[in-house]
Amino acid sequence: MPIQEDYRRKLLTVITEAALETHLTRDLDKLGAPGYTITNARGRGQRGVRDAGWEADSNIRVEVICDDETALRIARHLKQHYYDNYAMILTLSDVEVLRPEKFQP
Amino acid sequence: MPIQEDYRRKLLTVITEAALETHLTRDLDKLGAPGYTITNARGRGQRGVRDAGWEADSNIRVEVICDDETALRIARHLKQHYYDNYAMILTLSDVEVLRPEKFQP
Amino acid sequence: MPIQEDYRRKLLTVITEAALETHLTRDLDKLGAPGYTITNARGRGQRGVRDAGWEADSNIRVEVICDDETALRIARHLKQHYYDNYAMILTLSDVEVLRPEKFQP
Amino acid sequence: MDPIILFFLLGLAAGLLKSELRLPQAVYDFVSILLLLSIGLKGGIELQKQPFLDLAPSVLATLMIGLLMPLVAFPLLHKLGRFARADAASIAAHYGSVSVGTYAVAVAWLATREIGYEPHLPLLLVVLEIPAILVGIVLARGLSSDTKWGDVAHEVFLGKGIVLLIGGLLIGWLSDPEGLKAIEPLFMDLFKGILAIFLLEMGLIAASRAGSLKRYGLFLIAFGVAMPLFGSVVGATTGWLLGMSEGGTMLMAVLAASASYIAVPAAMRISVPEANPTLSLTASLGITFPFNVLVGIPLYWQLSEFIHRTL
Amino acid sequence: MDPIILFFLLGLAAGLLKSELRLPQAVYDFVSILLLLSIGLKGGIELQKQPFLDLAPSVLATLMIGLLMPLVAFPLLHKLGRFARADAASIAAHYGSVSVGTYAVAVAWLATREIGYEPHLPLLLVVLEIPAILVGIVLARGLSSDTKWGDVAHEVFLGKGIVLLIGGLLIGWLSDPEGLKAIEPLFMDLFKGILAIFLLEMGLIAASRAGSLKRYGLFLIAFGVAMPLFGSVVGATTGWLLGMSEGGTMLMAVLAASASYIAVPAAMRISVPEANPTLSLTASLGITFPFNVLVGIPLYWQLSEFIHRTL
Amino acid sequence: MDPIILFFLLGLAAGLLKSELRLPQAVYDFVSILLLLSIGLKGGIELQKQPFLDLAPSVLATLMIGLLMPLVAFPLLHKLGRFARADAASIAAHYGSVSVGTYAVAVAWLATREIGYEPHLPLLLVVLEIPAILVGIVLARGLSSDTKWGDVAHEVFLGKGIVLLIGGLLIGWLSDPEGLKAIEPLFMDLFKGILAIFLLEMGLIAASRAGSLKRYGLFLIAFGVAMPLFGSVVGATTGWLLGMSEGGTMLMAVLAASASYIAVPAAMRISVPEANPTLSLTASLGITFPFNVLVGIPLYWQLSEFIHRTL
Ligand SMILES: Nc1ncnc2c1ncn2[C@@H]1O[C@H](COP(=O)(O)O)[C@@H](O)[C@H]1O
Ligand SMILES: Nc1ncnc2c1ncn2[C@@H]1O[C@H](COP(=O)(O)O)[C@@H](O)[C@H]1O
Ligand SMILES: Nc1ncnc2c1ncn2[C@@H]1O[C@H](COP(=O)(O)O)[C@@H](O)[C@H]1O
Ligand code: NA
Ligand code: NA
Ligand code: NA
Repeated sequence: MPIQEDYRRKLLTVITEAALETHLTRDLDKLGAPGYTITNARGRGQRGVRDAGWEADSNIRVEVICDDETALRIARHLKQHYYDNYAMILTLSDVEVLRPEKFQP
Repeated sequence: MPIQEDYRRKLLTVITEAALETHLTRDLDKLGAPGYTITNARGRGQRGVRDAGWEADSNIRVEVICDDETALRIARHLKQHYYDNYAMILTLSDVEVLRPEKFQP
Repeated sequence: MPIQEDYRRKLLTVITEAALETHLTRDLDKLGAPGYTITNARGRGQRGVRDAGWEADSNIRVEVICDDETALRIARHLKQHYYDNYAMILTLSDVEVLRPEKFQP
Repeated sequence: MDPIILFFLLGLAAGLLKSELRLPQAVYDFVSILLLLSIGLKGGIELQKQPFLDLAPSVLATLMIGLLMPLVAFPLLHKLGRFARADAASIAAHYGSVSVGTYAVAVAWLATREIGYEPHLPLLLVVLEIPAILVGIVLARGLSSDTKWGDVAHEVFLGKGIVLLIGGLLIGWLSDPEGLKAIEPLFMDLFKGILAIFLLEMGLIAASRAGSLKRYGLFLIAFGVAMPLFGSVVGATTGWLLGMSEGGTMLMAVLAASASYIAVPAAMRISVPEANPTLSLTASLGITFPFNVLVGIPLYWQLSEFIHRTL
Repeated sequence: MDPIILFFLLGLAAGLLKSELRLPQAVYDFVSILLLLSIGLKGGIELQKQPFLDLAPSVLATLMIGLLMPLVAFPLLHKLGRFARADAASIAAHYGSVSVGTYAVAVAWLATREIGYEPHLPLLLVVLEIPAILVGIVLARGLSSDTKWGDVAHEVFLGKGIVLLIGGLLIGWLSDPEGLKAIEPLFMDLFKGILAIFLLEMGLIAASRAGSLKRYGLFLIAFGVAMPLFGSVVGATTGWLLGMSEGGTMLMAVLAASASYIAVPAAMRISVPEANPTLSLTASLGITFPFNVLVGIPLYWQLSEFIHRTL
Repeated sequence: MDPIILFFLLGLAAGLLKSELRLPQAVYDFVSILLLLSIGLKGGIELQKQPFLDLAPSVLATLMIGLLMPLVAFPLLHKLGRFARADAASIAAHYGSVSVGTYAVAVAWLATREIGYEPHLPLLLVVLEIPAILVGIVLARGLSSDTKWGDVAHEVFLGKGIVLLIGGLLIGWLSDPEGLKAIEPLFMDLFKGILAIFLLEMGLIAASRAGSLKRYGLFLIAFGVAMPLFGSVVGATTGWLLGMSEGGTMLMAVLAASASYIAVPAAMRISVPEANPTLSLTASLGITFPFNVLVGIPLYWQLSEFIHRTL
């Protein structure tokens, strides 16, 4: 059900500590992300329960829609800089977009 | 890993200005969306940073799960009515659902 | 665009009543979910509009990333225990993950 | 008119006219936390002045009301109203319990008129919250061994509303008077203002029930008006029999007449999940709450005066 | 200095220095709800004391200001500033309407100096909110039959700001004085403290406009300073012609000088969607609001004194 | 008992019993913003009355405490407690800094007893927030040229807590007395009530640390009790040497005895990310905060009296 040609992009989703928001968005700007969307979240993972009672226990859920290359670049950057020391997970999936030119770097 | 037959639906995700919420849900009702889910969001895109400091700078993230036809109808409607003048992006992806009959118009 | 081997997992998304949060997370712990992420939501479905004016009308959006088997186990459990009596929908989709070992039970 | 009531009407009007006015859920939570704590504190402070044993009769009588009301409501709803067993049981539980918001409006009503009342009424408010929940569960399930009473107790006693009310009571009871003075500006002086914001939101929520009201029709409306009237007679009579003042008698009427929308819905949703929450909340919030706030409270005062004059 | 102003400067500085300070949106909503209700209530209370018909001249004059200001601003923006038709119309509508925050700061300024003013000014505030929106739409679209005036009216009259202001007015007007006393601690005593928090947030928001300010350049800055100066003369003259006191004259200047950032942006976003909201909010919030709060208010007081002395 | 303490115990009990009580994060943010501003304002107002230079000795002494405490804590944690270098450094930084909540409780404790103290203590609170952070980073990293001190300074000075405290100080310092009067109802009269809500939430958060407490065991508990006791002696002695009153001496003890949970965690998370935040927050929030609030404050008062009597 393609809406138009060249319509496939990657959706990169990062769930991590709210304390990282400023740093993360700065990185995304530098790495050429065409945009991002953030929602507040809470959860549980390997680093225990983070129930959003206050700032230090809050998560954010960041979504970036972009081409494959940018997605890989961002994923590698996050893996290298944050994965060891922060509560963070990262997933990738395929989405169709309506205006592909919007999601180019 | 199908849970049952005829289990595939489209997931349409719209990220747009919070100011549109009332209008958008009215449109979704009219266009036969079987339901929708909304979360508050912030982000950056072509129209700049929208950091949810107050209503005018806030985004919403709207999800609709429905059949292909309805998804296309909604996507076309949004493209036509809102895309030029509002901060808005739109993606489509495939999901399996547990009770397919729920996601029929 | 696999980042590494054995990188595919299921993303299970549940949208349901906020009143269920404590019970649901307890169930997820028992059923071997390796983690979960929760965001606040509102919406409309077969059980009417739930507009998050107060607790009783609020939804949550729960995401679990896990292997196929766990996803099916959780889906079956939810279907059996909650589907008849609660506002709830459930979808499954495929995602690539960066550290697959994190999403094992 | 009382501005408190006007705030409720403003919310109701804004909701029915589909205005863009909405209060963030965090604001609703904040004002209801403040209200619950204030009411608890006020009760606890007064309890300091009272010999504890004297309260036994009123506590027992209140427990009886909490058991009686759902037993009256259930057959009405199940037989006459033809509601499913679970639905009837759940609605009955709501009416056996009590609405903190309605109580707060009644207290404000008395304060404006400088009418006194027995200081232990907040304790009775807490007491009345609970028994109807248990009756409701038994009505829905029978005394089956299936019910996990441990879980039910957890749900009931550790729900947000009860924890704040009881917590406030204990804090008020155990605190030094000077210490309490220092927190009065927030919990006492702002009480009516906070109540006004709360009622604005309740008006919006009540308005959002208008759709269901049409769907579930006349019987629910009739029940939502008749039940508080019946309850007020039960409550006022009990108050009078307990030898309460006119103000106290009126508040007993309010307690029995009001229907829960915090503690009971939360507990029923988990313990009797097959009951449709739309039915009970439409009755309790869409009909009985506005009825009590707009019409009931002055009526129950007249009832209390009448009883005290004639009996 | 006035602490209120310092709170605004703190927000501005924190924003410009990219500090981590952010207020949750629920807090912003809460304080602005309280402010709008307070201002409405204050107006309503004073209206109780007034024969209604006496107000007709000021209401009519205020409506005229609301029609005039956008008609002056539009050609400036469209012809001189070379803004697109929709953008010029939308900015014009913002300046024809009024900023509740600026009005609140001016009222606080007068209160500190114990200067009185006509009690019906909050009513005029409400009146001035609306006509410019309609003018703006007509300027953008012409009087085309396309415009769904029903929807526009809904957007305008049922927007959050207007509902709370008018609601507050009505509640203040219809309430018993004793009832009002009980809600004063929240709505009157806390007014300035709440205003301080609101201005802290407005400082943060104004700072976030700094980037756009650079982009849209000098003309917008000049317009954002000149327009309130012009407005203040129009407003003050009108106030004087209406026979108002010095305080009232100054507030009329403030009303005409200030630019909307609640009611008008919301209405324009829906009714004239092709107008770029960044332009109008940068002018209104990034330039005119700080200018009025920091420089304008004392200036408009001197203007009022000057007019009363010389004319 | 002091109701403030009871609110903390209520939160603790509700958390440990796994009740459904939760405060929205926006409410936590709102009350902590109000507290930080209030404390800053109070300090600034008092600073108006003081010749600035007189403060130099106390400021210097406080800076010394902030440098000393982490240097004492670090070897204890690293050598004795066998914590990794980064973890030991981070915990040490928490204990070298200060807890605004604990300070607020101590101030309320003194106010109830009408005990005075030196007006510049809020300034010292601000001063003590910062040096330990720098020491902690150096302890973790060495004086390597890698550390981006510009970023660290940004993180430290533009964090939310510091901005609000310093902002409040400046506003209090620069404002007209009459202007300040008008915002007192929010920032002064409500102070203790707001503090009560804050402590309710702190109780809930402290309770959520119970699990980690078990895991990290006895050493952390011992450290979390011994360190504030040691700190209180250092602080009280310093206060006495500076010639402070009994109240001031006690507050110096509280400053040195308390451990940060706002400014330091945020700064360490970014500057020493390999340190496990669970360890430091469990010590600071799960052990030291409750210890100080429940046991420490009266103890430090006795310590201050003792020093003043005997030395
Ligand atoms: N399997 C999972 N499914 C969904 N969300 C997860 C999962 N694991 C972790 N998360 C989220 O990612 C955050 C950080 O994860 P972790 O680094 O494993 O502690 C958690 O707080 C959750 O919100
Ligand atoms: N590439 C992207 N990835 C994720 N979210 C985006 C992206 N582009 C835009 N958005 C979101 O969509 C909103 C509107 O986008 P725009 O119309 O491009 O300004 C932004 O505020 C973001 O929340
Ligand atoms: N088709 C749908 N698309 C997206 N969300 C839905 C859909 N149907 C239901 N929902 C969400 O799931 C909740 C419960 O659905 P229901 O059980 O159908 O009332 C709703 O309140 C919505 O938030
Ligand atoms: Na009742
Ligand atoms: Na104007
Ligand atoms: Na310390």
